[in-house]
Amino acid sequence: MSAGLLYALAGVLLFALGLGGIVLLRHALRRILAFNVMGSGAFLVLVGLAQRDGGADPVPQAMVLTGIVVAVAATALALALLRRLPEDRP
Amino acid sequence: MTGLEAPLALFLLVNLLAALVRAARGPTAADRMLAALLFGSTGVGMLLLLAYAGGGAPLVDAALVLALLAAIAGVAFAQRAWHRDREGGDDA
Amino acid sequence: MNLLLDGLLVLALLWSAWRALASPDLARAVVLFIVFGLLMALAWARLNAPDIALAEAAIGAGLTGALLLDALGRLQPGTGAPAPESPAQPPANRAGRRWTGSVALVAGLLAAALAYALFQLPAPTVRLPEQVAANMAASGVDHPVTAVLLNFRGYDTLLEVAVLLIALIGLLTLGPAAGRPAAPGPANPLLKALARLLVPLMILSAGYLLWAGAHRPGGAFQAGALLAAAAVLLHLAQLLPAWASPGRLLRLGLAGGFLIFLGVAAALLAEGALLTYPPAQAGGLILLIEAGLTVSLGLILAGLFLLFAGAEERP
Amino acid sequence: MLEALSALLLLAGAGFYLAGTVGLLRFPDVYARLHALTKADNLGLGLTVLGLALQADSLAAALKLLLIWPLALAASATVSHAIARRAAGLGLKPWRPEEKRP
Repeated sequence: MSAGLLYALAGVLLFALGLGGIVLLRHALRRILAFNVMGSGAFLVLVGLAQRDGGADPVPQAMVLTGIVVAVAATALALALLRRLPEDRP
Repeated sequence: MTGLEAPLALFLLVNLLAALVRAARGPTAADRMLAALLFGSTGVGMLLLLAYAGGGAPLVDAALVLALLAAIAGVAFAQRAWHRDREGGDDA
Repeated sequence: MNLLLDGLLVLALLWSAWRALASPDLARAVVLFIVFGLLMALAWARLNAPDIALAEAAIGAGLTGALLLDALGRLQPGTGAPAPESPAQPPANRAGRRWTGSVALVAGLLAAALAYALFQLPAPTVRLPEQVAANMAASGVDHPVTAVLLNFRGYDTLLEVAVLLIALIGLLTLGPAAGRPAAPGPANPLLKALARLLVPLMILSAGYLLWAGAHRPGGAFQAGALLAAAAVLLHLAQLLPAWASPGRLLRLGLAGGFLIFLGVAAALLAEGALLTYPPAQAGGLILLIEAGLTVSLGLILAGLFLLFAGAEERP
Repeated sequence: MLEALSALLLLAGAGFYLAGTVGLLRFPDVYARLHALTKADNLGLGLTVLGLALQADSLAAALKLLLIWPLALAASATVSHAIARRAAGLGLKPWRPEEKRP
């Protein structure tokens, strides 16, 4: 049970938590949060799995680095769309 | 390398967990934000300790960035997102 | 000791994510999510991925928190009416509870299956770190992550910057915000003083991160995120007004980094291969691309927060 | 000698972090909690930075460490001011001993 594998497991749990959140939660802002939790879970699995027997693997790290930037751009776009939802159905 | 860095980082993490309880349970929005701010400064402390416990000098850069940006969430909260949540009590 | 630290951090991550999603009121959900972002930065530090810890710190603390709190402010009208409470607790009726139970069960099964797969995965036959290390000499930089990002997988980064531009264009097409304008707090002189103190230092740190990217963790993405955070701080201190639709100069700045990257790729195409830098000029080309990317990423990420963030414009 | 001093400083820093956290958990109202929070910030972080700066391998590394401290001071002072000002604006009364503890 190396540190990498532990974080990969945490990533799997976060991914499932986020997925459950997206399906169950009704408020759009909550679903955006669940979407980000899911993304972070996937990133953890990417890096944790690649480093499950120690050492730092630059390839998944580079991918996750750009993934984080894209995730914040997607969140910003989602929040902008949220602002334009009709008031009665957030 | 006094060998103290790793246990102290663990100690700060335990502090963090206690503050997480306040953040989750805190009745008012301000309590939650204060807990988040404590996270910011404890996070900087932990990054520094981890840097000297083997994490390497780049973590000091991460701590510097976190220290630079710790103010933003707090200010954004105070200015944008803090309305009287519910009537009555000292809720805010 | 290490496993204890990692174990506790994983517990804190899972617990803060769970509390953030299941919390009854929205303000608590957002604040707990900001806490989750900080814990993620620590997790990346523990996974000895300092580049990602830097990016998570810069983006989580600087941008995501401000974006979510701003959106939260717009949802709750300034009049102090309670936040739109959509209780996260499962609905009272039986059908609702059965639905929630079944979704939770499916998510649990998915997690179990994925976890099982994690343990069953055979050791990788191709050792990527060794391959990257072997080709470091030709990459033009000394830091493996930057080499992968800009040289070996430069193509992905090129498209990824295009994705960021598309997200911004999506935001632009939406036009001015129709929602209630966030009630701007009273002008806070102390905040203006802090912004005047911190912003030059942020710009200096961004320059340092850009330059450091060649030989240690750092680079265009973290530097751009830091510049965007500086713009957010200036806007919160009411020193920088919200952006209306971008003028010519801003458009050039937004697309500049991408165009430089595209130009270099096109120039190299003349030598027959996509984005393989001649080893001699590789370092210089990468620095040129990263400098352009830093400015453009800073403007794009700042634009995500600042565009139409002002009071409601008459459409 | 340097090692012992550095260890002492790190321990003191951790002590102030503990004080800040306990203060945040125990104090009755926003204003008191702000005090506790800023202790953790400036003294907890400050002493930790000093302790680590003693071990820095180069002057540049030590100076970068020492740079973090005033930044955190300025940031926490401003944010505490903004929050306290906003709390006063929302009509939050400081805690009185005779009030029931919330």
